[in-house]
Amino acid sequence: MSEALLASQAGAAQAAAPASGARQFWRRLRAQRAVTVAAVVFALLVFVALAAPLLTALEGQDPNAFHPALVDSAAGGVPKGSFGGISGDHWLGVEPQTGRDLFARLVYGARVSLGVAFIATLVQVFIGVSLGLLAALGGRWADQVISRFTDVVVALPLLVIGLGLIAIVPDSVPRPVLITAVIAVVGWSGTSKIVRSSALSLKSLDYVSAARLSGWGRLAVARRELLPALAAPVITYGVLLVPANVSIEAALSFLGVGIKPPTPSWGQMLTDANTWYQSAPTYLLLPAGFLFVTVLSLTVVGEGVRTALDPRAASRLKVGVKSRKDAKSRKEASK
Amino acid sequence: MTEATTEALVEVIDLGISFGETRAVDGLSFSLAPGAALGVVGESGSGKSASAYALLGLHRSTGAVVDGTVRVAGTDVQRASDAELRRLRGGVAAMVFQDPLSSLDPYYAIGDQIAEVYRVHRGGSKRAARARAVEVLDRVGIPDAARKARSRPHEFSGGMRQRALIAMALACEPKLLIADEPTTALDVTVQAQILDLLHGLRQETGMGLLLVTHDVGVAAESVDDVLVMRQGRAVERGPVRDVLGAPKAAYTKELLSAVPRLDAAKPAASDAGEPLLEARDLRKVFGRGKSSFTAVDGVSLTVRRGETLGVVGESGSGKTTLGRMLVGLLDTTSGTIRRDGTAVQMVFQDPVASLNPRRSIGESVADPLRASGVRDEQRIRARVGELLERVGLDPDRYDRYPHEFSGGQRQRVGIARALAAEPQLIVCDEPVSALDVTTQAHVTELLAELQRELGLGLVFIAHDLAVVRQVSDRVAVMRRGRIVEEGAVDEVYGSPKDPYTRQLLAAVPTVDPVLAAVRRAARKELREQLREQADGAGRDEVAVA
Amino acid sequence: MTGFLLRRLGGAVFVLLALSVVVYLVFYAAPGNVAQIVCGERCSPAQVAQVHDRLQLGDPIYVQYWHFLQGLFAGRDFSSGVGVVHCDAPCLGLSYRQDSPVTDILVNKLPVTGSLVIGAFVLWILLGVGTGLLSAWKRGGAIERTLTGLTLIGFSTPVFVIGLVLIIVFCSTLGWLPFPQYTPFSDNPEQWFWGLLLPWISLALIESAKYARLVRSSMLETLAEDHVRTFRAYGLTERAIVGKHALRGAVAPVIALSALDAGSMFGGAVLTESLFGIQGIGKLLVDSVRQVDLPVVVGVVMTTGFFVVLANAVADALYAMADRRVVLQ
Amino acid sequence: GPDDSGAKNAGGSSDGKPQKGGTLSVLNNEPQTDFDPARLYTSGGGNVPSLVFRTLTTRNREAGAEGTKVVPDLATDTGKPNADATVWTYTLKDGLKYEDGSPITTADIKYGIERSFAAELSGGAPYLRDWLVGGDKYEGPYKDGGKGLASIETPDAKTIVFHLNKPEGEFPYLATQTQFAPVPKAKDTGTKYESHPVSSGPYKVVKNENDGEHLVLERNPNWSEATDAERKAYPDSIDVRSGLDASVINQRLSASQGPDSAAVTTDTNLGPAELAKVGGDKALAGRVGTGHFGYTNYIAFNPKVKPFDDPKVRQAIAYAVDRSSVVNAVGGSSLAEPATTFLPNQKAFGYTEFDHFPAGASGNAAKAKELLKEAGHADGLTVTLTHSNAKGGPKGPEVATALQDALKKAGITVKLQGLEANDYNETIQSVSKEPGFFLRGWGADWPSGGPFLAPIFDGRQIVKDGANFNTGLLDDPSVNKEVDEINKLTDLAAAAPRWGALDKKIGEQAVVVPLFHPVYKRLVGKDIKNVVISDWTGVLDISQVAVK
Ligand SMILES: Nc1ncnc2c1ncn2[C@@H]1O[C@H](COP(=O)(O)OP(=O)(O)OP(=O)(O)O)[C@@H](O)[C@H]1O
Ligand SMILES: Nc1ncnc2c1ncn2[C@@H]1O[C@H](COP(=O)(O)OP(=O)(O)OP(=O)(O)O)[C@@H](O)[C@H]1O
Ligand SMILES: [Mg+2]
Ligand SMILES: [Mg+2]
Repeated sequence: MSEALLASQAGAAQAAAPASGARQFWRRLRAQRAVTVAAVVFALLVFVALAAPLLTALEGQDPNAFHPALVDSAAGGVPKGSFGGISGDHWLGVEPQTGRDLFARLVYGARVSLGVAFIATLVQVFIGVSLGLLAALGGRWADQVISRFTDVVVALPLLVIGLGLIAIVPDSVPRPVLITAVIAVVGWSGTSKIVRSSALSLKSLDYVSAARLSGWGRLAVARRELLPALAAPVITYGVLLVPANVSIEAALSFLGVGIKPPTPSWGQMLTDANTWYQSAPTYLLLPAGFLFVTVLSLTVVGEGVRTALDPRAASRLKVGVKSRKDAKSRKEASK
Repeated sequence: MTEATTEALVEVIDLGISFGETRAVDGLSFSLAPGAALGVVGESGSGKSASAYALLGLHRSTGAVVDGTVRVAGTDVQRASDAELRRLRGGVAAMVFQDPLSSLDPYYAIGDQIAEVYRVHRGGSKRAARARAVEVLDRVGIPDAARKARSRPHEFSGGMRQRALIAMALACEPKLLIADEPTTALDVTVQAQILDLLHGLRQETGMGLLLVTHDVGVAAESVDDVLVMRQGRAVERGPVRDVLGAPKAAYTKELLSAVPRLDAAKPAASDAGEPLLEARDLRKVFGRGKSSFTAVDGVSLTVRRGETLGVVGESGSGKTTLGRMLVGLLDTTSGTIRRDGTAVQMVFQDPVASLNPRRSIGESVADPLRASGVRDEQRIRARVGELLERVGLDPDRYDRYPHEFSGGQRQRVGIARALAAEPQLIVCDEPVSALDVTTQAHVTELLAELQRELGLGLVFIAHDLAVVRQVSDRVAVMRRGRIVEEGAVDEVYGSPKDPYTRQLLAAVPTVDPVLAAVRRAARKELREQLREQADGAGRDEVAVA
Repeated sequence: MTGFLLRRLGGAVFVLLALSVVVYLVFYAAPGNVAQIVCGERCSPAQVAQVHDRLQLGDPIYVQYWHFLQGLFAGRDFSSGVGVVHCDAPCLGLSYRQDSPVTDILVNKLPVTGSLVIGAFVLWILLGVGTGLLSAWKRGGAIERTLTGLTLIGFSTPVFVIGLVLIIVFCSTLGWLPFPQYTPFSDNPEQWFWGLLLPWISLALIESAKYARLVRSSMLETLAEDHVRTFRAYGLTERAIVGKHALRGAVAPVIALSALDAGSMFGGAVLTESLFGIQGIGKLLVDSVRQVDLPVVVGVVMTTGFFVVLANAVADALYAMADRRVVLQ
Repeated sequence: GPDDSGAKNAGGSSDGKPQKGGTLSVLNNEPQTDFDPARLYTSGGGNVPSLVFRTLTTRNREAGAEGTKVVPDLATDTGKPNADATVWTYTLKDGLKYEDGSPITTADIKYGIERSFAAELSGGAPYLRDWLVGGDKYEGPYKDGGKGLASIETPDAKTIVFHLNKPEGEFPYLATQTQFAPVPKAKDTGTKYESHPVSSGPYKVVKNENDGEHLVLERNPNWSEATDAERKAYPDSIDVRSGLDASVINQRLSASQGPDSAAVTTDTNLGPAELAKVGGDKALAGRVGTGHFGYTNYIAFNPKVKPFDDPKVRQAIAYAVDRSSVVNAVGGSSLAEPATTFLPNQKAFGYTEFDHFPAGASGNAAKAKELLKEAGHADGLTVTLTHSNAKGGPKGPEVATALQDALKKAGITVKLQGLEANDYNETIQSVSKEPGFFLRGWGADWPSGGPFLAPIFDGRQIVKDGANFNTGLLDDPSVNKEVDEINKLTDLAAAAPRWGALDKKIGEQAVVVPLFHPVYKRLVGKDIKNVVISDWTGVLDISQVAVK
């Protein structure tokens, strides 16, 4: 018909049929080089966590072995030697007071911190999104009930929840599972609030009405029309939940529902290291650095996903534009 | 850099625009003298809007590739710095966008938005800028402008939003007005009023006008020269009289022959069947207390199987509100609607807002299919492809996103979606307002066909009286929330009873430029008359152009 | 509006009662012999029993809860040894450890935590929204990358590290600021301000990261919308577009989240309070939990609940004002 | 310890004689929540409380070992015992007044002691209840119908006589505790008394905010220097702020800016990380006071739980312990001294050196394995160590993991069971719930072997249905008898070596494994003068400090 596919005029050979949504998403994602780098970094961290026993075996250290000889007992237990006792045996130095190997503790710590914090984040996001959507779309009563329930959860301090759990949960429940559950239970409210407020704005839009007219139920409308638009704030916020969860994990160990010592975790290392940053800076900087790199790489990936989810970004990312001439004329155009 | 060339306000040489692999505009050249008016007509998707954007450098850093030279008021748009461009935009050349309904910030009062833009270019106090905003709103015919200036966009009807955008453009008194389909959402009287206003401004201030439109009649009434575009190229160009009077290019001829005529009635309708929808005494009041506003006031109507009810009327008279109530998207304040399980669909007035920007248009069209339980991907693709094809879109663009489509194309996506589920009743809110006449004819034909085949009931809200006549069996004329006249289409058009209907019919633009000038004068007189009447009745809702 | 208020009031009552029930249940199940703790380690069983009786710990939990409810609505009397202490109607009971009415304790602590939260709130909103705005405006550039890095450092560093670093740098080493300390505003507004500045900053540094990221992402979403194009086409500067039109789109999640954060912070920014020696509600909570001082814990949790509900109601009202398309429920 | 008396290396930077005047700031972590003399549980009358409460006797305010002596305070002497030390008589000095100028009488001292029996005012030490005739039945003055406790007699306003149910040669030590401070009955406001206790000491309370968070003390004009040989009371006022974070306290003291230059802390040690910093700074090091308080941290066993019923297993653990890593875990050799005896190494406690199971600095795994083999655990052993979750504490996870690592070398696999602090205390103090292997600490109520050994090893002090401290459930008649014998002695110098001998004897049974004695390192502000650190409290005595 009158539809003009003008590609042929431009002299381009028969343009490839545009790919389906998912494929286009990947294309847009891959077009961002920083995302690839960040994803590799994150994958590396995951690898480190998974391969912790291998890596420590390579170094030849045990994460829980004390080395009293490597610290200066009279000076409060600062590691002997420079940079926190870095040596061929101890690649990243040793922990003050105990002399335990920092590298080994960091890579083992990655298991807990990444595993627990990451899975908990996923659960939190899931709960938060579900309840937030339900509150926004489920009508007045659902909103009231969910919002008030959220208030109750928000107002209950971690301390009280922790105490309650110690009392209720039998010892046979594996710790990591318990921790993940607790973190998930205490931390979903932010997501739910954000989702609710954004969904309230979105639901008055015409395209949502159109979907409703199409005969979809509320759930389907939420999933098909709202979720993609909610992805941006949810991903942005969700990434930030990871470091928050690492801290909650550390706090839980105070309450006795955390990872059992001597198993290391970044959160606990950070907590322990806090006073040491003047006398043994590496002790603090290493876990902080690892956590930061994790969060940074997740942020970049999240940001990339967010961008890639937006089809309007495709042109900005110049997906499918290969001609060099284009790039040149664009440069000209922008100055 | 900027030379002191005074001759041409706009100078476009060999303009080309590509979106990725799509070449939307190719080798386009034209110029416009100060105070002159150029009309751009052509096929939907032919690159009219894209070219208009290029005049203000709006393609910058969007990924679109622009080549060729564009000069506006001496500024080389391609090379200008950001600051130079900002000075050009709004201050020298102002633009009215094609999709006015989504072009205003939903969070701010309309008056404030106009005032903000005004202050950027003209400075002055906030107060003065607000006063200016009220003034221009009043000039484009927004009733009770001072109060309405405080409304947010969602409280405006489609046509009111469009006029607000025109007001914004006029507020800065630009040297060049680029109006991309500025009257698509306006009823003919208001449209005439706006066109007259533009005409007046040209005469008074020497404003240049670049009018993009699909409505040949509108072009005939308002411009000196016409440029006919098709598939990204100019096919014909010349004085309006010549091009419309004696077209040379085959496409132009085709276009002109497709212009709907006021006297072309719908072929005898099949017998109207049982009622699909009955509405009694519908009322809709927005807001509460003092600020309440009755948008629909005691409307009753019936739509039967295989029948089309045309709804025409003043902009802001409650047509959209009524339509939304009919399909159940809006709660009624009072009144009853009986739908009896009729499957209803709606074509929304704002094609931008009605498409999810994050989903491909194919998916959007497939939505009702999937909702009705079709799971077979192949079948869905085939069916969607067929629908797209039938509304004149390339089925290969299934996986494209709304922002990659032109205004008219998006509108057609909306129609395709409404048709996908094979509903029994569709409420079409200005479904063809952005389509060039050939495409329009094609789409209305499609609707008629479906109506014949499936006994589809239609509520056809439109401001284009000719189109309404072409598609409707019965027509209802709305004004200020009420139906002032309803009846068989021939009766209403043939012997209108209500003065408002008569006024509407008189305002229909004509393709003949000479006749258009005569009509303009007549309208002016009528308006003056009407104003006297209104004054007498203590009302002053008719704005003065 | 009245409907909204009434519903919220009902909601608040529900939340507060639910919270008190949960706390009662948790403490009923949790380990720790209250009477022994109150009496002291070396009390004899007989003395412990006396304390047990005095605190009415022998009653079944529902009876204890009933007494609590009675106190809440009708007030209660307690023995001080030499006389009787009367605790007026919204009586949350008497602290096991401090022997004073919980309401009095809370009333003393509220200005402290209030000062901390309100100051930090103002700062973190300014800082968070400001940073988010700046990074959306300068998107893709070095400024944005730096800001992103900084906010993430802020966010992934625990408060006790940031706080301690600030203290050492600004108080010990540079000596620019006094060591943080709480002085009531009514005593000396200037000291109040200077004494709380560092706690505010540390809290703000941490909290603002969330807002900065969120504001930025919402703004980028809005910037892709059609209406922004209008203002571009009218020559508005990027700054005006970002700062006004895009920012407005980011308001909703900020309001929602800040209500949550501010409300829950009334339950105490425990770590911040204890690091800076600010004896607010958070510290009170930790101490009371440690000492199994049930009435105080219930009081603190209910206070938090109250503020959470309040903050949410305010947020919803604000939100409906900001976006008129949303109806107040 | 005898070798490092705090007074020698501590002191202000400015020289010259201490002068009266100025304001002393006290920066503390724990608020003075209990300021009622009945509720306080202090050693020797406490630090801040002893500025307000005078008691019959008090500790000698001298540095080092001299400071472990008891000296008279309100009384003219440290008490006159009868022949078998079951009746103790005290006479008040002349001219003693409260802050309102009214005279202090022995009736008020009796009333003060009686108050401490009230359930409303619980919290004090158990000795009065255990020693006074009828003390175990008495429920305090609010419930006795005005009869009072008959075993305390006040024949006149100046004389007070205590009747004990068994010989207690150490009664003068007990009389240092705040329960022996006078409380005028007319001024008693029950549970509210703590907000403004009536002062008998050199300072009175002018402000007590939020249950002891902020205290302001000013001179008590009715206190007479002439009647008080111990308290110097140089500053005009004392401002006690608490609730501060330990690291912030140390920051403030080391920065010594403004009022902090005249600041001290009575409850916060230098942390290990701070020690490393202070070590490198001469000026700062000069402001650190070092002291020793009689305290021992140890491993406790419950011999009712297998395999700890077998002495060989307990001994194996004693051999396997790596004291250097345990010491490191609590802050290194500057903050803890490895311990092989239960009694702290101070003469006042009767310290007798011994090491029954020499483990060396870092454990004797070979010997431990040998013992395990003898005990039938040749293939190793798996045990559970219960510890508190309180981080950084001597019973916390740090020490537990250090032990875990050390025992691993001896083939003992240690599983850790961490409990929340309350839960932990309740568990280990309950005879029925007591775990087999856990961490424990014990401090002296006064510097003598009696209160150190008796609660832990005297079989008659096993509490079946309450808080029990004899965690080894040791009920050895010979031990019990020796405790009684020593208690009869009123010559404390003669008693001390016998406590030491008893410690050595008990040690053989390995019902506990001593780990370390803590050392106190405290920073003072740069204007602080006259720092006196006794071996009784181990920390500087604020009644001696001057700021000018
Ligand atoms: N961002 C984009 N990406 C890809 N293709 C685009 C984009 N914008 C426009 N196009 C394509 O460019 C062509 C010209 O579009 P344009 O909007 O200029 O049409 P138009 O002449 O204004 O049509 P209408 O009358 O329907 O508004 C269309 O085929 C459209 O699909
Ligand atoms: N949400 C709302 N709140 C307040 N007023 C509203 C709202 N929606 C519509 N209105 C008002 O109701 C009237 C009718 O609006 P409606 O959109 O139905 O008009 P319309 O007939 O479709 O006009 P047009 O042809 O311009 O689209 C207008 O005056 C408009 O200002
Ligand atoms: Mg267009
Ligand atoms: Mg409309």
